[in-house]
Amino acid sequence: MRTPPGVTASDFADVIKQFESAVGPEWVFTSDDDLNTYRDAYSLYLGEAEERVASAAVAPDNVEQVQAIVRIANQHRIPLYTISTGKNLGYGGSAPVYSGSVVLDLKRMNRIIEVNEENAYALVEPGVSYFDLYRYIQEKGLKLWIDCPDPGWGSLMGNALDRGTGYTVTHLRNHFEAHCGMEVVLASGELMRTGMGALPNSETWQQYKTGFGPYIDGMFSQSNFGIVTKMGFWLLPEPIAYFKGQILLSDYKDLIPFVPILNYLENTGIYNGYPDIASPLLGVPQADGWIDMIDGTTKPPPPEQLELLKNLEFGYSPELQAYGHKNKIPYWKCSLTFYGPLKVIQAQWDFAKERLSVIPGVRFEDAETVTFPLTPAQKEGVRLTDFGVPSLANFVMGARSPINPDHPSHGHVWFSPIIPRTGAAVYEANKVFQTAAKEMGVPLPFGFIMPVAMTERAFLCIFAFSISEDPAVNKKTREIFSALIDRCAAKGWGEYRTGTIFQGQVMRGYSFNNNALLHFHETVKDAVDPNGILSAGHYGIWPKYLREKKA
Amino acid sequence: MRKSVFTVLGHVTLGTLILAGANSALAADPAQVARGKIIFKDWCAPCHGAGMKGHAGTMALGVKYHGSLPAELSKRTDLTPEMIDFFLRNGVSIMPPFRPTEVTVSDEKDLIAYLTRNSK
Amino acid sequence: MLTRRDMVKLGIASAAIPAMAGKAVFAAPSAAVRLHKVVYDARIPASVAFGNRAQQLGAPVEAINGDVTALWFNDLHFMWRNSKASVAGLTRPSSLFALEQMAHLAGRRVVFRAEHRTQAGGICTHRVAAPGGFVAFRDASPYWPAHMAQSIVRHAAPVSDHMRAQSMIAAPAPDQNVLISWIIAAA
Amino acid sequence: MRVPPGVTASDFAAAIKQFQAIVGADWVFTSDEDLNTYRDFYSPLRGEPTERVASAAVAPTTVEEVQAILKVANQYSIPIYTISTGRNLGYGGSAPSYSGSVVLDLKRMNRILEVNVPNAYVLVEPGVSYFDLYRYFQDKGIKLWVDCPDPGWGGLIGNALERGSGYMLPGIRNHFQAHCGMEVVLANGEVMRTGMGALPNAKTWQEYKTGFGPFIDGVFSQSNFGVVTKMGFWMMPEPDAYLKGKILLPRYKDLPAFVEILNYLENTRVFNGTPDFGSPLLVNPLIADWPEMLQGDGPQISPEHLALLKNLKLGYSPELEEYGLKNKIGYWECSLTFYGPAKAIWEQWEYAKEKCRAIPDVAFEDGEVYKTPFTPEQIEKIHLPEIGIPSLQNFVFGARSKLNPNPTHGHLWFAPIIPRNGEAIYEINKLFAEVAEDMGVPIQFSFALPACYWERSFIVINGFSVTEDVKQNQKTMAMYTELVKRCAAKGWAEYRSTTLFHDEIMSEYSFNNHALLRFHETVKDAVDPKGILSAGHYGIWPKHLRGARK
Repeated sequence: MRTPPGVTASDFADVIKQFESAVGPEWVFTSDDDLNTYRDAYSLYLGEAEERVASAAVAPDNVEQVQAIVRIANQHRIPLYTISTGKNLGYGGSAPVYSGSVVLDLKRMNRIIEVNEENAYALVEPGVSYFDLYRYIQEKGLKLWIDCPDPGWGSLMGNALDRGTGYTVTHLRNHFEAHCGMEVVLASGELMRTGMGALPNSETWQQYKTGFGPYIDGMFSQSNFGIVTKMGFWLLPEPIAYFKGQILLSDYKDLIPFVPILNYLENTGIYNGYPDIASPLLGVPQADGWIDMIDGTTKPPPPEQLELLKNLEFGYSPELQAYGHKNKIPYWKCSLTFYGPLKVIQAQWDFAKERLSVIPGVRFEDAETVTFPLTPAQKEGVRLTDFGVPSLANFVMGARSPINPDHPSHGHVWFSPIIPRTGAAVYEANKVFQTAAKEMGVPLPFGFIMPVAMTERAFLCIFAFSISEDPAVNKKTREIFSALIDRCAAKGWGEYRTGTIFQGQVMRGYSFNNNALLHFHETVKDAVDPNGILSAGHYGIWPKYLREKKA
Repeated sequence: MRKSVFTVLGHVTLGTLILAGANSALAADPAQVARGKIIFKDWCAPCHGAGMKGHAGTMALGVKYHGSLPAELSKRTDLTPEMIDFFLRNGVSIMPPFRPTEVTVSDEKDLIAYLTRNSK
Repeated sequence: MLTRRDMVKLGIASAAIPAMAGKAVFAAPSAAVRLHKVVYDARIPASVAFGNRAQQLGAPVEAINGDVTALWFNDLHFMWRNSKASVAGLTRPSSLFALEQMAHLAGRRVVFRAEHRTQAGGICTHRVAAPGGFVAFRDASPYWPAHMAQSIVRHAAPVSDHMRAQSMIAAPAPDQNVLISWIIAAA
Repeated sequence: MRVPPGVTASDFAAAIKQFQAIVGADWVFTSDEDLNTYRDFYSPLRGEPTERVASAAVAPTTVEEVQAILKVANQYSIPIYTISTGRNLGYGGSAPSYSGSVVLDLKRMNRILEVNVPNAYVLVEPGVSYFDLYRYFQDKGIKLWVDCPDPGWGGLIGNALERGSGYMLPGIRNHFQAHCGMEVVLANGEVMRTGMGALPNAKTWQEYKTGFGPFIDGVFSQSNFGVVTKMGFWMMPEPDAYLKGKILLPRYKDLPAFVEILNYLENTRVFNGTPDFGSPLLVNPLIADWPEMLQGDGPQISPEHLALLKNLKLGYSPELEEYGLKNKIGYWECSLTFYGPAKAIWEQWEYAKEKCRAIPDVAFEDGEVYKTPFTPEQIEKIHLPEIGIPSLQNFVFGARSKLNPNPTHGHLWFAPIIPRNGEAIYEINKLFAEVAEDMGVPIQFSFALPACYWERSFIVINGFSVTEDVKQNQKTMAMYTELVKRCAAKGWAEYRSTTLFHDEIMSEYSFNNHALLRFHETVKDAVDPKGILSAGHYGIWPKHLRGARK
């Protein structure tokens, strides 16, 4: 029987019995087969000794059971690691940061507690996935949309707490910022509610975010200060219509004049959807172009273009640009999405085009107009995240496919730094990534990494390294990943989120005034979780007793 | 160490040959099959649904078997409980394992009933 | 009009405008302290009269309509940074209250404050802020605003510590039937 | 010489000397005259022994000086109370929560550290006021708008930390939400930066809010866990055009149906300014019309109309409604403001009207689309904070006029959050009427209408007048306390309050035996063990003073 580090077998056996009496024996997992399902399916330590594994898993069905489990763990100093649906793939999945922890699996707590159509919000438990809430809304015929990331099986709460984002309107696709109100079980086992929820029988818990006094919700995001058991989310009332316009930029340097105009259009709310920047000339598809590319629907670029793509300097060569001009293939292509009445959208799109036409050679396309509700046939479409319809379509990435028939990957890990929201920074970032890739001999998925405008006012670069069956390849990937973290930090760029095995390194990089921020987190951690039982090591925050050991 | 898919497959396939003839007699209970169908729709169809487009599982199996076997799991007639349990609880390639809190032990039985309803 | 006898009663040695008993009094106008500007509220006849008289006496004037934003934003903000000059006015209490807040941020104080309350029937009573409270003074003439302007423009000067101490005692008094004549000077 | 409670005169004298050494003698205030300026001008306890006053004040100009001051305060356990510009009038002003504290006045730290026009953000120090920033933009011809409250003399940081609001776009007018990145001096004197700022020579400190790991900025808002010395703010670029349209609802019972439409329009961003409620029939002006209403003599009301205003029940009588229908005077009005391309915002207003036509006999007042830059005549017609212009024009609020019968020495704001639906508006007025009747204290308006500073929720803001009469003030405070209780009983509570009522209101947020407050106290004891920072602010007391709570 596996045992957490620092816990005696007999003590742990007793703890397991107490867990079983708290949740029922069938919801405490200790067998290798069961615990095998708690591994990080996309681990860069796949099959190696250092792979993080769970010593047991416990699955409570309600808040009282969570409190009971936490009190038992506190009494016996058992390290817990909390997951909601455990689908945080690419960022650590369901495996603990501190190997040997007991995984607290909240998947069974999947009640949709309230959905309010008039005020457009929902209150859910951790185990509720985007699929669950979407299905509930369809069954009840409510005129509400959810905002979901690419995989729809993740937890609304888990994704928000790890600060994930989606694809619909600007003011709701930052999932943490779209939450309103939390309930948290503290390490002492005590139950607390934040915001207006701290008021007994509050009527505005999902209507006003910050409550009275310190606004502490952020402390429970990307952290290990408590176990969040309920969260409210603001949803989007079904809009009237949707329009997607494309902006085609002909020259490599065009991102420089383009980004300030894009900022103006976004910051004054002229478009309220998602800007998706890609490069037809470099063969980098927009978000909804992946699937057709991977299943071979879109034909690969012609040989002449492929040849030109071979020797580029950070995605550029005069010959390639000339080829693009000749064949009317844009260097960059940015789609803007609009939600609202069509007459309004038309006037907004006209204004946007007017502002953008200062860029020489710019062209525009009216790509798509959709009115709502969607017809059943439209609902069968492939990738509908623009309309809040969850799917797993993007999982074609890395799978065995017509263009990759023989080497399906074992999943991927995301490298995701925030870079400055300027055109120049995009070129500079690619210089850093490509130089590192060349020096360390690990290929990048694409010849050019596009900026992703995931949240307002920021640019994210995000690309995946595949997991291999061969530990030697995974080792090399870990090295380049770690090198990229340091090289970006040297440029003043930091990751917004990262896989569990890199969280320590990244947090140590946020080191202003010799790690003042981390020391603050550790001070709070020791106060709110003195026995250090919650998600040890998550986001680089270790409990006192393990800090001394690791130092 | 995760069991490599290949060793298991070899072992499983051999096993099923022996059993194959035997279990066709156990006609699956229709209620259980109906439940299994819903579980398949909720948990598996997003990747193993009909058509290659946007279905990673159907696409991968379509490329793998080139028509020698149906790309859609729900159309397969060679699936065995052991194979289903193996892939459900171990995953393969980009498919992660499913925990007993996601597809419970009883759900798995229903799913197997559905996916082996036409097994020869 | 504040008569000499009133001043003596108030313990004011010189013929300066109403000042306070106690240590020091308004000194005669000294060159150092220039009166930068006299402010009046164009919507209120008494205040307009006050402004006109001040202008006649050669003081620069500016009209407001109750809102002191423009006066402060375009003028006093800079004056208070570059000179020690004082500024005076006859306005509603709320206008002075807003200006007083901005004055504090620039290290200036209301060094003189007199309340003129129009009772029912048009009679106007006057009192001036003194240590520990207000001291009434009589001016039954309808031309009291001109008298106030005269006193202020002629005798504006720095004033004792006493005056500064209680400049903040009087919070904003009710507005509608009260006017306040005031001087804001360097602390 | 005044001495803080629990500090010996000799220790305090030593501390004062060290403060003087740090910031220079003329920036340490101990004289009565100087400390006078650190009083709360709106305090209902003005001049009474219970009025909260400062024992001294210290005004640093740099972060290093703040660090040094806190180290001294830690050494001698001197209670410190931090203010930025100190203009938090109606919410406690510059007077400390814990009487006798030394006020840490950050007004002199007024540098505008960075302005980035294409990315529309600024980085400022606590002493920077909305006027300062507005002047900076005007002088440099920068086409960014400053979202400011009314009046505009407060500081960006102070207002944001108090979770104040302005009038423009939702994500910008919520000043705390509009911030991006913080620098904080902790009680032990250490400097920390949050968000991307924790990365040495960070390039995206004002571009991505939440950084990496726990997002702790909220911990330093409405709290006493640290001294914020820098904050970044997202600004709104000058839009192409501005439009305001008014919707006039004929009947008393029209609010519920209207609010449902309003929610849809706001949540889908058909309009992007602040909705503003008023009642032409009850002569209850829009917030935007206050300055003009108070400075002028207000709208001309016929004697018949005036008479009908006498005996109303919760702002209603069938006769009044009949009079309004006959004379086409709206029972309620709601203005919507639009910012964006001229053609687009007109279409947005058209669509909003179309949705509102579901309400029988609804009427509209089309505003004019004003393209930027505005002419002086156009600016004259707009409520200045709606177009990023700070002003003091609202300062005649509280003057005696038809709208505000009782003279005041300023006011205390009672500001509960109520549910975002029409029924709650009638309910809160019923509650106000009951409490006023039980306690014999008049309510300022015949009918209180909600403000829409925050998307998705209503807030009702009532000013209770502070007068010269001590007895009257006691009654007002008793009424305030009663209102807090009765609102809590209905599941409603305040978003902010004057320091006097912090303890009381925080104690209403009592779910699970005050679990939230006990969590705050756990964090307080860890990050400020000596309890030197703003003791009692928002009901959070250091360990050694926890008994001091009323």
